[in-house]
Amino acid sequence: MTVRAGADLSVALGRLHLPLPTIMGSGCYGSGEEYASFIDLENIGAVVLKSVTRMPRLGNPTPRLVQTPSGLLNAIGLQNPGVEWYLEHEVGKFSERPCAIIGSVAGFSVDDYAYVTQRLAARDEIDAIEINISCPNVASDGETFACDPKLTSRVVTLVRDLTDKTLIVKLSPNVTDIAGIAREAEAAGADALAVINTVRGMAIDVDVWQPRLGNRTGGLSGPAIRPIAVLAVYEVACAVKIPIIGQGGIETTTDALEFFLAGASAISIGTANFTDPRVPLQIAHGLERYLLGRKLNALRDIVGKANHGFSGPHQYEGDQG
Amino acid sequence: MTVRAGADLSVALGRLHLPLPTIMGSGCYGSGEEYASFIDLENIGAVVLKSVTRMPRLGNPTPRLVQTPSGLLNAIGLQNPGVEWYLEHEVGKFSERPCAIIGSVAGFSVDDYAYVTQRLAARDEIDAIEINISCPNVASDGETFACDPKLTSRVVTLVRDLTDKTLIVKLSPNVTDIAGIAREAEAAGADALAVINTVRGMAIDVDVWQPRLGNRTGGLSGPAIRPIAVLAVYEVACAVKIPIIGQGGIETTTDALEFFLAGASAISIGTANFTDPRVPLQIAHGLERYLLGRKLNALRDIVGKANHGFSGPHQYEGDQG
Amino acid sequence: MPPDQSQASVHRAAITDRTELAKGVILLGIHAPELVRVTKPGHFLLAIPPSGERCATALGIYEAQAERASILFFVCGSRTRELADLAVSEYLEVAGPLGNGFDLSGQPKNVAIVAGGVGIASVLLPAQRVAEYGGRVQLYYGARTQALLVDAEKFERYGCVLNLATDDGSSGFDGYVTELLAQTEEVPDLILACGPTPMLHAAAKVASRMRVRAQLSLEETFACGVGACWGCVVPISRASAQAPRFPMLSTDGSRSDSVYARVCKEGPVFWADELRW
Amino acid sequence: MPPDQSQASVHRAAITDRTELAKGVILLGIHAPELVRVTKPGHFLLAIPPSGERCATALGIYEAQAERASILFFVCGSRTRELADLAVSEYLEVAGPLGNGFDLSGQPKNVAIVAGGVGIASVLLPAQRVAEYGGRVQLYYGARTQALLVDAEKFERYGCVLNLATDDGSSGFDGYVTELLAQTEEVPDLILACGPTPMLHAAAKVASRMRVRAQLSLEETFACGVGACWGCVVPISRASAQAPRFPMLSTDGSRSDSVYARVCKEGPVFWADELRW
Ligand SMILES: Cc1cc2nc3c(=O)[nH]c(=O)nc-3n(C[C@H](O)[C@H](O)[C@H](O)COP(=O)(O)OP(=O)(O)OC[C@H]3O[C@@H](n4cnc5c(N)ncnc54)[C@H](O)[C@@H]3O)c2cc1C
Ligand SMILES: Cc1cc2nc3c(=O)[nH]c(=O)nc-3n(C[C@H](O)[C@H](O)[C@H](O)COP(=O)(O)OP(=O)(O)OC[C@H]3O[C@@H](n4cnc5c(N)ncnc54)[C@H](O)[C@@H]3O)c2cc1C
Ligand SMILES: Cc1cc2nc3c(=O)[nH]c(=O)nc-3n(C[C@H](O)[C@H](O)[C@H](O)COP(=O)(O)O)c2cc1C
Ligand SMILES: Cc1cc2nc3c(=O)[nH]c(=O)nc-3n(C[C@H](O)[C@H](O)[C@H](O)COP(=O)(O)O)c2cc1C
Ligand code: FES
Ligand code: FES
Repeated sequence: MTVRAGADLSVALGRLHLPLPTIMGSGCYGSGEEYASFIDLENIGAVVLKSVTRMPRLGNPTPRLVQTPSGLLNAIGLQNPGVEWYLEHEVGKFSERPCAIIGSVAGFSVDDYAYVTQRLAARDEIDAIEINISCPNVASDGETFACDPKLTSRVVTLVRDLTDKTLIVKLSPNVTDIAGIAREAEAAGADALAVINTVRGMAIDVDVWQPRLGNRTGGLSGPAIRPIAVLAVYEVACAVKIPIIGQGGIETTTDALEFFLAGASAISIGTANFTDPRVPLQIAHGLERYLLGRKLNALRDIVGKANHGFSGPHQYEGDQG
Repeated sequence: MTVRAGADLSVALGRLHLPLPTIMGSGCYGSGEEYASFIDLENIGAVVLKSVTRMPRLGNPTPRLVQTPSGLLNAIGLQNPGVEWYLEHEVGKFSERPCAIIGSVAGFSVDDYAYVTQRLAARDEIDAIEINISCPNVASDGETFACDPKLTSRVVTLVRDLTDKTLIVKLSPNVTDIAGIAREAEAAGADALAVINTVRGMAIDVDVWQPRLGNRTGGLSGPAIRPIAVLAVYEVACAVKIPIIGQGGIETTTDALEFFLAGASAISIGTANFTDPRVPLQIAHGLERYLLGRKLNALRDIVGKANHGFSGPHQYEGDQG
Repeated sequence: MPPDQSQASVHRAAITDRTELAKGVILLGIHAPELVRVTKPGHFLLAIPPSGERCATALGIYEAQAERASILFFVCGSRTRELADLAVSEYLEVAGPLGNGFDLSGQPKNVAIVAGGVGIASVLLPAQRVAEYGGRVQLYYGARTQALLVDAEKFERYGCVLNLATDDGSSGFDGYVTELLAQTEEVPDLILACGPTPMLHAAAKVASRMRVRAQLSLEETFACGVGACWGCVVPISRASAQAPRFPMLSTDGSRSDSVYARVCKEGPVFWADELRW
Repeated sequence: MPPDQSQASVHRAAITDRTELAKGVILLGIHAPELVRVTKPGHFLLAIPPSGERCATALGIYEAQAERASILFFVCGSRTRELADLAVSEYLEVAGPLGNGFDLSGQPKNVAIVAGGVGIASVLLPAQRVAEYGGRVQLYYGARTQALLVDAEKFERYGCVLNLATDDGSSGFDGYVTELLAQTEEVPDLILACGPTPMLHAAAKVASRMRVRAQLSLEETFACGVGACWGCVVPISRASAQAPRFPMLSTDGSRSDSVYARVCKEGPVFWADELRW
């Protein structure tokens, strides 16, 4: 565990140790290369790669983006070259990245997840696996994996057996009881939870009487969803003991602190990179200043401190003062 | 049905006919009196009263409000004098209001809903009843009525039998499948659906390490949730034939049009009144201008026009060109 | 705090003058004769955001004379920044006057007015009122630093005796303004205070030690600002004349001694000894 | 459009000059020598919002000479309003240059440049470039009304022949600028166009009728603006040199003729006859 000068911002997610708790959200950061001319990737904790599927995907029809008040609606539709091409042409380059690389797996059947996870996890360049279970399950009426505790459990159990690397399960907020899904994911062997993926939404063009997105519906990200995300982290942190990667609308150090205090051990930054690519660096510095200002040595000392029912993460239990 | 000069903005919600489709959201508009010095209440369609419960309630501890990006988190906690006092001291005054008055009923058991509905609906001053089923059910582990299709069905079936007045059921967005809940409410006899109530959220004070709201969690309203609300209306409109009152972040005519085009027959304005009390009037004028600009005679001609799976409301079926 | 029947309405007011009293402290004069006519000391208004985004902003009515009213505010976020951008002869729309102001009906002779920071914006009108009926005002005015002690001369012009304090000692007393108040030997007949919540708590304590009643103008986050939403409440004694007259029970069915009153409607001014915060 | 290897970075640039060319049309000069050094005609930049709110704004690089670059924009929403509020000697942070610009490697002799409205912001650099290698530019420049035909003299100075059009006939040709292009008898060797999407569609049609190839600089809503998110894509022919080289299959597993390219990365400039929009 690298200790930075000043305060210890490091975090352990299963076997994965990151010197910094700032993780770039899947789909928002390419493979890191796209941002390398704007920020030194050494100064971020990890990049979660764009989600990959078994087969190549053309993605959704255009338009794929709409701005909304303090938010961004997107419907990319998992455009990606498919895992084979990806392994052959892309993954090799990731060894050059000076930060951890987390593969993101998407699928439309339990088999898909297993196949892609196994293939990706086998590569040394990939430090951990995140499974994005917010995809519709083709085999069961298109119901989203992340919306069904049983499906969640089946997928996680299966992929857990396929790799010893850190397994992160990314949860959807579009459910009645996110804590229940979180418990299933933990029981099935997840090492960490990413909370939350985008919130489903829509915008309509009142001139042409059509949804603005080619895909009609999309996922809402950005500051608009931050209160929703903070609550989701708070509730999941009461329900599980594994670490949580908080995300949804984080733009500033204060935003990030809300998530740590709610019970997140790390944070993920997506949309804010589109405002200013230096945000992850600013937040890392800001966290350090905050801790030093309060004479605290380590970020983990504040995890869950605003959470009255905080129950995780177990690797920190010794520190809970 | 009053036809306004210019374009017909009227709407029928069960037996309730409103000359204007602008309904002031429950909890946001008092009983209308508070806004009467800023806007002529003749120019709004209806006021939904603050939700009333069987017993008086002190409401939540303070603070009860937090501003968030493009949103407002509130946790009032149903502060109200209880239905008896309300009937005795308040309801009599409502006959002076030059707009329709819709009573809002909240409860913590099926019995509560029945009792309060019966008492309120018996009064002539109350033109319709909205039931706010986003309250936790005390009898079943605090689960929210609006999150359980069976509970929804039981409550609606029971109150339906108690009044001939228009019965509106207000749905919560905090569910996996809002369309499923909507279908239950329709089947149980609701005349209209209010879509959506606030989205659950939280904000944390990073200085004092506490949730900002006295109640810890609150409900998010305002423009931040508009994309979520538009999609909810779109999906509910595909699932039911009864009219929908769209709400969540409506501030301008364009916002309102998104909801009508998604399938709402009327709209509700809450938080935007806090920005400018003249918003409901501006929207009514704006809708009229929009229709005239497109040579349309009636607002109902655009209901659901951006919705590819639109299935309601049945009273408009004849007009669907 | 006598329950005023609101004569509030929306006013479209041209900006008559704009002064940056200190960095980030703006005084905006507006042409609003109708507003002036019905404004009482301690009233506030809601500034409707020019761009139509976000909630209206509650601001004390600083001055109100003839055709001109004014507001005085600190730029601390997007709403006040937007107001600071307004130029002379542009329009600002305001809803008001709102709330129940200070109660000076007893015409107390010696009044101590305590203002912290931007709290100064709500206490010029009561100071003026006291001068009008021949009373005397000791103004206790504190700010973080000298530059933020704005417009004090105006209070002198109305005959107030100034007692200044700064947190950093750059002007006047070095410390909190309530400490300065506590040191006075002239015990006033009444204390009026407006400022940040911790200052109001301190002022209430000093007043109670002095055995002088105090009226505090509270600040709370508002949603509606007109009494419609019950979002801005503060606990007060059930016995207070400002306590809502309807039943309020705790969730356990008990009848607590304190009930909630709305800062925007029953307040913003409350008797310190009736607050249960 | 030759695949540039991006030399982009974040530049903190002082504002050197600010001109309101017409109501709501702002020209901002910035001191950014490093940016200028690597800028090519058709490149754009991302203006990082000074207040830190909302996405960065994509803007064409209008001028780029020695130490000074400039941007030219229409105030149409909160982001451009914020940029318009910047004053000389304040700082603007920009990330760039980004994208692949116009391809003038063949040094075409007669170039028609078509600009609609704010599209003018992306075509001064290519006009300059053509003049540099000794080519001739016919500028077809259209706007809603005369006042919005901004800075045309600057193009004249670089030897462009002006052909103006306004939608309301207040200046030049009465109608769309693409209609004016269609009427020309001098058939150019190459057409470059930038403007609103309907104008680009029309320009592409005219070009194809003329049997002249056209390069269009597209506008799309961006999220990242740097090729990371695949949000800004446009369908283009699989055969295009700008088509991404990796497999793309439709959901039904079929291999369509068109694939998606990123406007911010492979574009914003595309060959009209390769677009499948
Ligand atoms: C009855 C009443 C009367 C008021 N009268 C006045 C008045 O006359 N003049 C005036 O300037 N304000 C007054 N206020 C306060 C004013 O309404 C708020 O400061 C205003 O909401 C700020 O809006 P904003 O959008 O600019 O800042 P926000 O975005 O709401 O706040 C920006 C940030 O500044 C912080 N902040 C807020 N207020 C302060 C403060 N005072 N000092 C330091 N940090 C702060 C907030 O916590 C937040 O983080 C009054 C409030 C009430 C309830
Ligand atoms: C590669 C590229 C280069 C660009 N170069 C320039 C440039 O050099 N100069 C420039 O001004 N813009 C340019 N744009 C467009 C610019 O990025 C957008 O106009 C900008 O996002 C507006 O931001 P905003 O927040 O001010 O408005 P938004 O809030 O994004 O939009 C406000 C409203 O205006 C509407 N709107 C947006 N654009 C226009 C328009 N052009 N005309 C009329 N209504 C509109 C929108 O539909 C929206 O309703 C470019 C875009 C791209 C992709
Ligand atoms: C354009 C865009 C594309 C995204 N693509 C993916 C994806 O492929 N897989 C995934 O798990 N999440 C994806 N996300 C979700 C983000 O990783 C993140 O969880 C979400 O945006 C919330 O965080 P933010 O508000 O910081 O962006 C995407 C988000 C955006 C904005
Ligand atoms: C302060 C406040 C109090 C509310 N109280 C109630 C309530 O008592 N009952 C209810 O059904 N909805 C209540 N709501 C929800 C609103 O009626 C409305 O459904 C929601 O705010 C979304 O619309 P908006 O974004 O236009 O405000 C309340 C909302 C706010 C902001
Ligand atoms: S802010 Fe709504 S009651 Fe005071
Ligand atoms: S905007 Fe992200 S790839 Fe172009």
